[in-house]
Amino acid sequence: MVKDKAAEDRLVIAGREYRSRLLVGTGKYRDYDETRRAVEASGAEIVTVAIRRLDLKAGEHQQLLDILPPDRYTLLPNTAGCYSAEEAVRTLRLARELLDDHTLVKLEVLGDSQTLFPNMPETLKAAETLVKEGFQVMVYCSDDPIQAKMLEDIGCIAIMPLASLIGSGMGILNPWNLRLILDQSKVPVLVDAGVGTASDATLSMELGCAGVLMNTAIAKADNPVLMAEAMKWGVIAGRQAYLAGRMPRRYYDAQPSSPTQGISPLL
Amino acid sequence: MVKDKAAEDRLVIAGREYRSRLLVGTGKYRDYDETRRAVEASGAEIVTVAIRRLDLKAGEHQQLLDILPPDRYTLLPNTAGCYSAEEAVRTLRLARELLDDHTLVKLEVLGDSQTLFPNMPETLKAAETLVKEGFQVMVYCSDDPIQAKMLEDIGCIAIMPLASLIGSGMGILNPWNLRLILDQSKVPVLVDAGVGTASDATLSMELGCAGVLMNTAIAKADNPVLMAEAMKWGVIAGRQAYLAGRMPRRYYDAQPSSPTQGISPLL
Amino acid sequence: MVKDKAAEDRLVIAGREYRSRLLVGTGKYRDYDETRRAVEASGAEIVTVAIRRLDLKAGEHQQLLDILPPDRYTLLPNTAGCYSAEEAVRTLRLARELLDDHTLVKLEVLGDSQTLFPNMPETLKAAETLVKEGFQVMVYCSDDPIQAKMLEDIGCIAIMPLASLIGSGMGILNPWNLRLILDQSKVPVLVDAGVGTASDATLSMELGCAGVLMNTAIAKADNPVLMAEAMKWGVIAGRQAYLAGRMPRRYYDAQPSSPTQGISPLL
Amino acid sequence: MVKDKAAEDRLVIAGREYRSRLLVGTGKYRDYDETRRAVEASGAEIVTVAIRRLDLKAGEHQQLLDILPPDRYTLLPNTAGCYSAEEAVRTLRLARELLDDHTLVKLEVLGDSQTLFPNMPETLKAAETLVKEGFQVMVYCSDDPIQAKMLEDIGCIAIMPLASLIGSGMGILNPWNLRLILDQSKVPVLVDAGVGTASDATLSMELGCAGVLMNTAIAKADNPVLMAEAMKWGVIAGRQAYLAGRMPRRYYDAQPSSPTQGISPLL
Amino acid sequence: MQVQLNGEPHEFTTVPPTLANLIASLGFTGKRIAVERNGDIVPKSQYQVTQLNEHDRLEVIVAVGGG
Amino acid sequence: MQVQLNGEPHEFTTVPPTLANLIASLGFTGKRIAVERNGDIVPKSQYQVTQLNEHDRLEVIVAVGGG
Amino acid sequence: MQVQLNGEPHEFTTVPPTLANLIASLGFTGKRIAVERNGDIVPKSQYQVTQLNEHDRLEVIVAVGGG
Amino acid sequence: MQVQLNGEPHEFTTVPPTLANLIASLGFTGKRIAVERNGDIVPKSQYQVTQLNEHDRLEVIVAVGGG
Repeated sequence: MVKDKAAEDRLVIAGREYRSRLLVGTGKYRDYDETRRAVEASGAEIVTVAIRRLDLKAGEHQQLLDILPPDRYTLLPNTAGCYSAEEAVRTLRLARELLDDHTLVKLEVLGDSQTLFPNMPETLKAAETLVKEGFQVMVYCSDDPIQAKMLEDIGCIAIMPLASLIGSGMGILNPWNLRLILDQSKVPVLVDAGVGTASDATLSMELGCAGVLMNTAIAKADNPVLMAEAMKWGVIAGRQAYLAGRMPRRYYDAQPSSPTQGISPLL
Repeated sequence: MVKDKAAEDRLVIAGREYRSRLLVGTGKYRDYDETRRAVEASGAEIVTVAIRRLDLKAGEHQQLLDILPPDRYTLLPNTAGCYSAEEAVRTLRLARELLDDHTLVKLEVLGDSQTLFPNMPETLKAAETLVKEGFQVMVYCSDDPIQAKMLEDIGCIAIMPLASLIGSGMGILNPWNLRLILDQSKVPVLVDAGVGTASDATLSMELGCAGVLMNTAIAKADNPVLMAEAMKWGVIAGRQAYLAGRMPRRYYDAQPSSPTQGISPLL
Repeated sequence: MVKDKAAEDRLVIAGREYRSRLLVGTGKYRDYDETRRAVEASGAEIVTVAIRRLDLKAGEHQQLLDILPPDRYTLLPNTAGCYSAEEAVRTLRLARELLDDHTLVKLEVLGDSQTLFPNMPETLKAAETLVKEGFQVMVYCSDDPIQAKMLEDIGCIAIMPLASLIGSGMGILNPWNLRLILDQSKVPVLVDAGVGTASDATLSMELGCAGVLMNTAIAKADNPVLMAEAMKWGVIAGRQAYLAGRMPRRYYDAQPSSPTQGISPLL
Repeated sequence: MVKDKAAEDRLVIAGREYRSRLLVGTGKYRDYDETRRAVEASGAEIVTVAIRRLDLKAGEHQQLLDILPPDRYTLLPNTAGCYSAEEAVRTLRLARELLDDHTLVKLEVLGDSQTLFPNMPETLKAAETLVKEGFQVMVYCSDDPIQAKMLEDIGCIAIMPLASLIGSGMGILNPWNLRLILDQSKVPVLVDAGVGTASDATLSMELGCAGVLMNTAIAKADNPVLMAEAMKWGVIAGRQAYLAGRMPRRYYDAQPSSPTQGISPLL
Repeated sequence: MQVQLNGEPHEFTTVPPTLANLIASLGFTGKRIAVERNGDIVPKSQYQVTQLNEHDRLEVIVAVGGG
Repeated sequence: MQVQLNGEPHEFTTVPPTLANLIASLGFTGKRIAVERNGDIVPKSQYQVTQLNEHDRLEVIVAVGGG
Repeated sequence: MQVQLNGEPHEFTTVPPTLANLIASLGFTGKRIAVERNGDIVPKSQYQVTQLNEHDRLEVIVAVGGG
Repeated sequence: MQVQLNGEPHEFTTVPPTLANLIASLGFTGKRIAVERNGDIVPKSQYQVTQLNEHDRLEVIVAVGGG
């Protein structure tokens, strides 16, 4: 039965299977308790974390990793805040040490602090180094299909183009470029950045994306925990719709949903 | 806790509470078994049926109503195929008799067979008669806010503007007019007609609609049962996102999801 | 030669030929001098005017009609501000007397003062009366194709659906409904209301509209006279593009503009 | 007077002033006569040409340059068909020799033959070399603002992002990225590629572009000469609208164009 | 006796010629239908006592799949 | 004599009290206006012969800028 | 002994002056951190045996919330 | 003498075997072309003095319609 195929549908990243196709970040929450509840509500199994200097003045805090049990979540350390290949590579080497030889990482090299648009030349350079050093690189990138292909050829294991600027909540600004990347890629393509609400996630999945990564859309909703759950269902809805194969668009002559035969004429 | 509010969220139609905000039609399926499975998968509690002459030549068939147990589904007889107030009123009087004094109905009076766009003057006329006769009228209409208000003033219990033409799958062509209707209405506003895929349903709910009614998008998907489930989640996702309150759109200056403090400079 | 056909292209309204397909309103300008200069710059030949009580307290003013020589402009009195068929009919009877048995009029009956969306039932009623009384009615209406057809059947000589709300500058919110109206109409269809900038006008004409009527987009631009000229060219551009027949959209495989033969390989 | 500012408005490229902001290609026409007539009708002053091997088998043809008098048109040799920096640099060195030390060029390095999307790393490399060799480089590029800035920093004299794929006629797929590039650039930004009809050109100019370069939209219209003229007006309309400063969009409460005072109540 | 049934001529011989008997002959007793006779709805409770006449126009209506 | 002019009381003393004289007193002779008297339009040709009465309701209408 | 810790001067008196002791003094023994010393990552297994020197530049790194 | 001209073998007998003479034989004297010989551009001013050799690879380049 066809529906079973959907039931067995899995996202495969670095050889591991995930039921959830929603990946979430852990930034911008009020506190770690809200973070934990939102991450839980989202159903995400892959969770991004940033790598930063220990804040020595802050006293004995709860650590982020304490609320993210490693048996439950796959951690995805990122390079947010890095503006060069060198910084990004260094950050992920530290992450690898920090997380006990963890090699699955999210690479992002930013172009400037106003747009947080990726710096693609530096991203390509960093990807090359990281892949050589044995990292499994999921890469945040522009929606340029040619450079997306270069990243895949370098050996990145997931291509993650922005839908729109990080933190903008503008949704998918150019579905056509995403389409080009989806058509050509042999590794999973995930939308990363720009999702603002559940329908953006649904639409991303309907386009054929393997998953969606988001942070601000959940953390900065009025009710983050509820939005996290909305995103869970939104991603599932989009994935199922993609697998179900949507009806063709046909403007008109419109097709009646009720039979046109058997209409009893006025007597 | 805020999330509980979402858990108690109900659609109220004619004084009765429904958990599901997805209403589905029963037309265009391969057979009644597919109909039944799709309706089940959708989680819908309100289901539209058409009223037609018994086909005498067809032999002893299974009846549609046999697969829609009345304790499980609220039936919503429609007037699909009617092009005048007179036909529509007659059809619903027959439906009332057929369904043992059932008064909850969906009124639709079509303008022409090519577009199935509503005929609003006839719709207004029929609504007036039906309300006087004690029907509880959910009314398919154009997205004209002025006439939507007239229908509400007449006493219709739900306003159901088209998102796009019946059976077109074009999605929401004019969210702005929907917005006007939503802003002014004191009765539930449901999108009726035009949904093509799950994200259309999600988006409708995010706009603030009380529900979505669809048929072709499910029945004419490659896998109707799976699409029905996609629609269930899509509607829930959109409703929760609406209740959760989305983040503000802000093009740029973009907001980093990871902290900008504590970045360790290259040594 | 094909281009000549474009050179002879004329808008025919009530049996009279116009070179310009841009119709402009005269409201919201700083003063009558700006009005005059903007109208001139627009190249419009049909100009709408409103009908109002003489302001007795205002002293001896210049009259609007003094700056609109009747040999140069066809006046189009409107019913702006009317919320019922009765008011609209009365207004146009007064206009007919005022303008010496002038019968070409613009009918608009508004639904409410917040949206200025047309009240279609009252519009239909007024149109019926006016046509019977010998008026040549250009009618502002919603983008509902069924009621547009009713207005045409009543005898209106031009159908003028809104692109978006009067004074909103939101452009064409639902080109699909416009398309339906254009496909079915045997009288000129003009976009009335909602244009915000030149590309909106161009787009309207490319859809196949016979003309565009606007006011706020010109009067409330920072530089109304320059915007009037922009609109002139925008309408011409759109009309010519429509007549020229645009290239087909084809996402990809993209078509090189330069020959793919004769490329000299690197030696 | 403000309008005069528009009258003196000029596009400045490589120190030379142009009245027309429409740049056209010369490919894909039926013959050189059609090319000549279309270029003339467009009003373009800058015209792109491709550089190819002489076709020895073709016999004594008319040469393209014979129909493009150099006193009338600024030629812009391009690198269409080049897939590497090396090929592109070689092509433009040949063009420089061919056109008697002409240094104004259009650089494009393509990523693949299916999409003709730019190869940005190779484009950056070629730009670096060409600028060093004294070329004045107008560069076709993706809509990535970071790499656009790199090209500007290298010394390119015009940034020419694609609106959509070459030859696709899809219009501006991502106005937001264009916006970012426009906001940051100190050299002229022109839309290159993707325009399909006049309104696309108008819209590009309204966004603030300094000009538009197109080929297929004209050459593959049903009537190329008429479309060329449409594009001329479309670009002018968009430029004037940009200079005139459009009215603000305001959804509703809508603003009446006719005065709300002085309405004579029904007696 | 001939009646017009759903737009077609229909021969019908059961006696007495009640609407209930006609419905029985169609195999629809107890099924969810509605009946219009000469333009007027006949309530279910009246099927037994409704005598049909030659040339009556009858419409038997059911619910079918529709959206 | 007092009439209601555009919704306001208006004192008017010219004799004879024709509509033409009223219009002249407003300075609108020959200008493009329309006049409604007690709900009925008065054609221009009738201004001279239209005698006004106490409490007549008059509307004097002009064209103004509008869209 | 003074080292540069996360960009700030840091006085440190435990003996022996191993990295493990520094981490202990910060209360981070056994916590998930990474350490860079003079630009090179120090593996966890080496904390005990890594002697710090005056003016060493140390970076102590943790995972924090990020997207 | 045989040269490679735009990727094809090309027999060429004029004497002396200058580039100018080759161009003349093609009918392109004075036309707007550019020439590459064995990968190097030959300036127009050098056509007269450029002697061709057996197996030279020549590219003769023109401007054509392109976008």
